[in-house]
Amino acid sequence: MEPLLELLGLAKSAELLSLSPPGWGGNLLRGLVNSLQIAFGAFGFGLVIGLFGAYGKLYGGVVIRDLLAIYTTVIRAVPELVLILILYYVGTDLVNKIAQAFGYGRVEISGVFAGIWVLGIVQGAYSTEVLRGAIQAIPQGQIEAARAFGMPSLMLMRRVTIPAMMSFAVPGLANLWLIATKDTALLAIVGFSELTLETRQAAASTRAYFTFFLAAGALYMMVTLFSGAAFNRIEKWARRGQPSLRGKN
Amino acid sequence: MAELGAEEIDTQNADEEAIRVTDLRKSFGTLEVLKGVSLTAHKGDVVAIIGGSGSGKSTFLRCVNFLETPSAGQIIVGGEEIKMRPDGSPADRRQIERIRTQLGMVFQAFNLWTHRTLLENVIEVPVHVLKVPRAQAIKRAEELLDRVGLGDKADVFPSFLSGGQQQRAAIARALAVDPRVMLFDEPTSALDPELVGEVLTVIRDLAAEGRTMLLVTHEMKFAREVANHVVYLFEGRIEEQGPPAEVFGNPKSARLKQFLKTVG
Amino acid sequence: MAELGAEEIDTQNADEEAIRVTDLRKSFGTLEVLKGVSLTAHKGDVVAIIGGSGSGKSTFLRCVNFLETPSAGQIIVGGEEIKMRPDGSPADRRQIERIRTQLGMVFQAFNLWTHRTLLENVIEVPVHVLKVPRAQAIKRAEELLDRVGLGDKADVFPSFLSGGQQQRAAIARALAVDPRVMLFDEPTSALDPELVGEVLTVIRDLAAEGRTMLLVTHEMKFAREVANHVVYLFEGRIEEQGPPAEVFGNPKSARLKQFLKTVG
Amino acid sequence: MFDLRDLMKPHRIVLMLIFAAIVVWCAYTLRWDWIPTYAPLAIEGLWRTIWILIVTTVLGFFLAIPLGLAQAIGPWYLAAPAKVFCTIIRGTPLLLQIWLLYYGLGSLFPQIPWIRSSELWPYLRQAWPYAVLALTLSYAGYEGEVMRGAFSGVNKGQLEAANAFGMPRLTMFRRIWLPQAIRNVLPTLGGETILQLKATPLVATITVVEIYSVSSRVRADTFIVYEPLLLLAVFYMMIAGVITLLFRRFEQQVPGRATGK
Amino acid sequence: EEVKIGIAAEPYPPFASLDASGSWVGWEVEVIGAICAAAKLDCVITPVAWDGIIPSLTGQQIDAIMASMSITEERMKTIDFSNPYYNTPAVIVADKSMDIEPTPASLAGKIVGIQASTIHQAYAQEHFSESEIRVYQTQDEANQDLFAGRVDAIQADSIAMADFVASDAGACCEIKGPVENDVSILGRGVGAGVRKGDDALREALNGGIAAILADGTHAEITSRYFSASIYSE
Ligand SMILES: Nc1ncnc2c1ncn2[C@@H]1O[C@H](COP(=O)(O)OP(=O)(O)OP(=O)(O)O)[C@@H](O)[C@H]1O
Ligand SMILES: Nc1ncnc2c1ncn2[C@@H]1O[C@H](COP(=O)(O)OP(=O)(O)OP(=O)(O)O)[C@@H](O)[C@H]1O
Ligand SMILES: [Mg+2]
Ligand SMILES: [Mg+2]
Repeated sequence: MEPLLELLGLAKSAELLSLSPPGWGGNLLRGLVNSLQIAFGAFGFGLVIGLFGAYGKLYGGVVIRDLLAIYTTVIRAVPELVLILILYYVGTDLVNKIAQAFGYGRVEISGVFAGIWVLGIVQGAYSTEVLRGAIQAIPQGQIEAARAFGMPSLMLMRRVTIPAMMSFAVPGLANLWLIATKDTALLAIVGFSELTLETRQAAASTRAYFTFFLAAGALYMMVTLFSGAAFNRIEKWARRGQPSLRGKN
Repeated sequence: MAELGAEEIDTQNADEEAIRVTDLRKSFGTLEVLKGVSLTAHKGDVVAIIGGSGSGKSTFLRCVNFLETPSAGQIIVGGEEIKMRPDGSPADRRQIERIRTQLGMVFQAFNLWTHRTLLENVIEVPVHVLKVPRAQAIKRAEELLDRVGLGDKADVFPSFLSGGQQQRAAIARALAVDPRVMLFDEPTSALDPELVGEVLTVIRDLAAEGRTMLLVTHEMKFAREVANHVVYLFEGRIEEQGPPAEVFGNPKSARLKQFLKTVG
Repeated sequence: MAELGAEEIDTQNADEEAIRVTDLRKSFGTLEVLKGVSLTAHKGDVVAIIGGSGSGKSTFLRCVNFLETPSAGQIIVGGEEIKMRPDGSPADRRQIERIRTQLGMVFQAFNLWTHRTLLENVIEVPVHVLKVPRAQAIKRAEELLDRVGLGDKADVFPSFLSGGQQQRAAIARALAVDPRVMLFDEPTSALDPELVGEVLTVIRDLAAEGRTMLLVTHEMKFAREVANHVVYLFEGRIEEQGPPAEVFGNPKSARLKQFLKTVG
Repeated sequence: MFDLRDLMKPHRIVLMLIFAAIVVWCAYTLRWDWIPTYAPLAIEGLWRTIWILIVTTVLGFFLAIPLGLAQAIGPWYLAAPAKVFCTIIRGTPLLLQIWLLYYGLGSLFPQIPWIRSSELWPYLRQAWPYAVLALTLSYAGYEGEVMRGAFSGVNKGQLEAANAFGMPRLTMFRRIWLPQAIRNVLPTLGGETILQLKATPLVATITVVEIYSVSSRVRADTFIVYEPLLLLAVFYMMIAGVITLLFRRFEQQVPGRATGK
Repeated sequence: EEVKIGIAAEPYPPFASLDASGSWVGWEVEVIGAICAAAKLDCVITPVAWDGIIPSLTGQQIDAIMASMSITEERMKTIDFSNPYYNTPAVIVADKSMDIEPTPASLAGKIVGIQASTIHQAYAQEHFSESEIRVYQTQDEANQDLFAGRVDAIQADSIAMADFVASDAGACCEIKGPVENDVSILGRGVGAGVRKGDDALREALNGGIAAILADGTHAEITSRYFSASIYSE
């Protein structure tokens, strides 16, 4: 009954969640902003990698295809936590050693930068696969028509391939975006204070576990709902021109 | 009369070669679809390619603009040879892109871009590849759509159109790029006789402007009326060719005779 | 001779109604495509539907088997009325499924299933809907594919086929279900004259077996040879109908005259 | 599964040499003396990881199909709950879901006396049922969304052809719609399955012993940091490699357009 | 020069926890301040996830760890430690109604919960080989499962447990007594971890610890948090 009572102890919860100290609401919001910042950067960076990766996998030479296969397999296979530990610690260790060898002092690598970099590389591997699948789902004729009219490949990508694949790619990309917002939690390990870490700290310091975890859940839900609405619009736009399947027998 | 008109054009431009294909071969895996096809079209020529289903007509057209990589052969467009790697793929992407803008294509399956309206389909290449000012491209596109009878469908997406409407839109899209050579893959298959007549007029006009056309068709009557040169493909080889009067009036090959018999 | 054969069949089965459509209407949004079309076909009838592009021919065929929900009207197949809700959608799914197995359809865009080989496309419905034993279905499918000249392509996926090959495969798929009524949407659009002749033979054979056919076509010659009844659609209405000799030989409506002029 | 000649291309040989060099370097410069002690535990953990993965993806996928379908074409009273479910699952961190199930729901059970004395209690007392439940729901939520896109992405003409032949809805679904939908999203599904693999370590937080928690244990016991992580990465890579190969096989069963065309 | 003192980002009251304005408070935090002041070090508290705290040290993100980390032989293979600045015994807690002794024999066949990556985990795995060991990420989770009846007993730090049994959530249970000491695992108390070879910092910290023990600062801070001393030689 304890957690339930705690859940119902709304007055106490409101006090704990108020925006200025001693309430922890401000901390949670700050964490959320940090999370979104990194998620946004990483998602965008990942999309760029993914686009080139998908193209490389579909149209690249053998060497490029093999290298991309290794990239997507390794990055997608290794848990992000391990990647972050390795890329961040070993990476900064190396940078520092090099800097010291040249007579410079310790280099600080900012959490935001490292986070975007590391998560972006991870996201890129997934985007590659999502976009590759979407490109393959485009009816061949659509691309051929563009080729036949002499569209340069970059323009073909921009004007035909990307809009035509959108309807196939959007659900997968929406998943990736949500994963990005939540993967930022892993950056807690490098001391980056995003939403999950702020939540855990608030919860452990006040022992009000239910209050804070539900509050964090609600914040995540809000992000999801907002981005869901955005992705819905994108998908609807991407599907324009395709007859709806709904209501067909 | 049709033939007369066609021949007139022929003699006029006989000197200027628009397209020359030499010994073109193409295999899909073990299936050899084109077994050495050579063909020359001069400026203003209308070449009709006829032949049975699966004889390689579409494949030939698709090789001409490198949508399929030929297994062997040589393709010269407007005097410029397309550079090929030993495996048949184009060696110079820029070149192939430039040349393709001179080759308008109407596909057998139309291949309109489903994510764009008809008008957008038609202005896409002029605006983004040829850098025509948008307003001008729209004006021209509206004219073309009117010409093929789709003026009122400009803002409709292709999936909501009838087969014939899609085919006409595809023709308008190809015309919009002002190509020197038009590649038509069965441009009238989904059209009723009335519209076939109109397409015929369009093609004649284009020829009179000095444009060259390669035209795959199953309608012998159409071929006879519009072309000044007819090529009969059989299992990947040119079995017979010549002016329409001869090919249709006095076929030599037994296979062509058989092929034409049903047309009466 | 063709007409003679057709009429013979006609009189034979004149009593038995295969399909009756009464005052069929269909709108897409504000666009009224069918404005009240009525049509009756008896067993063994071959009804050719002709008309300009966008006149509603495909829409009519698609309404007959409820791929589009009609806005109003009544459809009776083999004496059984298809139950409709007020909004035009079928009221009894079982019924519509049962009736559809009696209506073989060849689409204008073929719509072969891209994830299955030709043979699999052809046996799909017999094996999984009609519960024909697999071995038997395969035997029949091979016969049918042979008949349309695709015996050697049985294991190929549709995207690797030429347009005409796809169309023939679609015909084989429709034949495989042994339908009482066949709905053909331009079944010869991608075929060369030789194959058109063969499809003609197939349709004649089917009619002789007592099957009914509704057939949209742009080839007047074909319509004249194969049909015993011709319907001319204009902007969603039947402008004129009758036996081919009359419709083609002695058209009454000015529009039909204009339409047929180009055919000569 | 591989053609040996495929591996003998020059650039592949170079890649393999680089790889071999890295392996040798790791073997000689890093500490591996702890392996014999922890091998039995690691194998047990690996096995636990694999079966949790298989059970939850299979169950989750079967849940995902109706979820996707309901959203793509279902009536509103099916579409709406499916949408809500997927949104909640995708919208909240998995860790939170696991935690709510185990510490929230799970800690309510012991306070109900009849549950505590029932046959179920020994299972409810365990952590793995909660882990399996949470991971299954999570996979279903994500894949439900992917399948929704896949179902609505199938070309309409393909379904019309099936309708026109009077295919019953279920047959059409099973024979035409589902295979085409799955084909369109196979690459995505492969990725999502690997994501699921990497979600399994989270169950360590509710005391389920799987391969990740074994590596944490090695680290906690011996304070060797990178070596267990590297080995762990290799394990995950091997499992992911198997998943990738499996999905590539599925993909090859239906020739889409040839790649590299 | 600035010295970065790493503490666990996960709060561990009453030793180190966060208040809503973002500053760290608690016994250990005050002691860190006192030691640094005595050793004349310019210390900055840097929170790092417990999981990544040793890599942070070796990767030079921080210079010392002062996060209630016990000095054990295993850890000393990787890092160096200063002298201890506190030590507490490990105890077993179980339901009041259960007849449990803090011995391997009494716990055989029972489920014992412990926190991951702690000396208690190492101890339980070594000595309670007959029991089922459940590993939790945080002590609170272990406590909660003891309350829920999903584990029979937990082993943890005596101070944390004294807090727990005094709270509502711990009312079910009582401390059954300390486990038998095993210095090689339970260690010689809690010290500050430094990089191997960083003797200058280690000596400076040792000096600071000795100074606050000698001048009574240590005892004064302790008295504000605990009823009894948590330091013994
Ligand atoms: N799904 C749809 N939504 C909106 N309009 C449609 C739709 N399908 C068809 N139409 C319109 O209905 C009209 C009739 O189309 P239909 O396909 O029946 O023509 P058709 O007679 O078969 O022509 P064609 O000979 O060119 O195939 C056309 O103007 C077309 O644009
Ligand atoms: N991508 C491909 N892979 C394998 N075989 C192919 C491919 N494309 C075409 N073919 C085969 O090549 C042959 C010629 O095809 P093509 O499309 O050129 O025929 P066509 O003359 O245009 O016929 P139609 O009049 O039916 O359109 C056919 O047998 C076809 O099956
Ligand atoms: Mg063709
Ligand atoms: Mg039509």
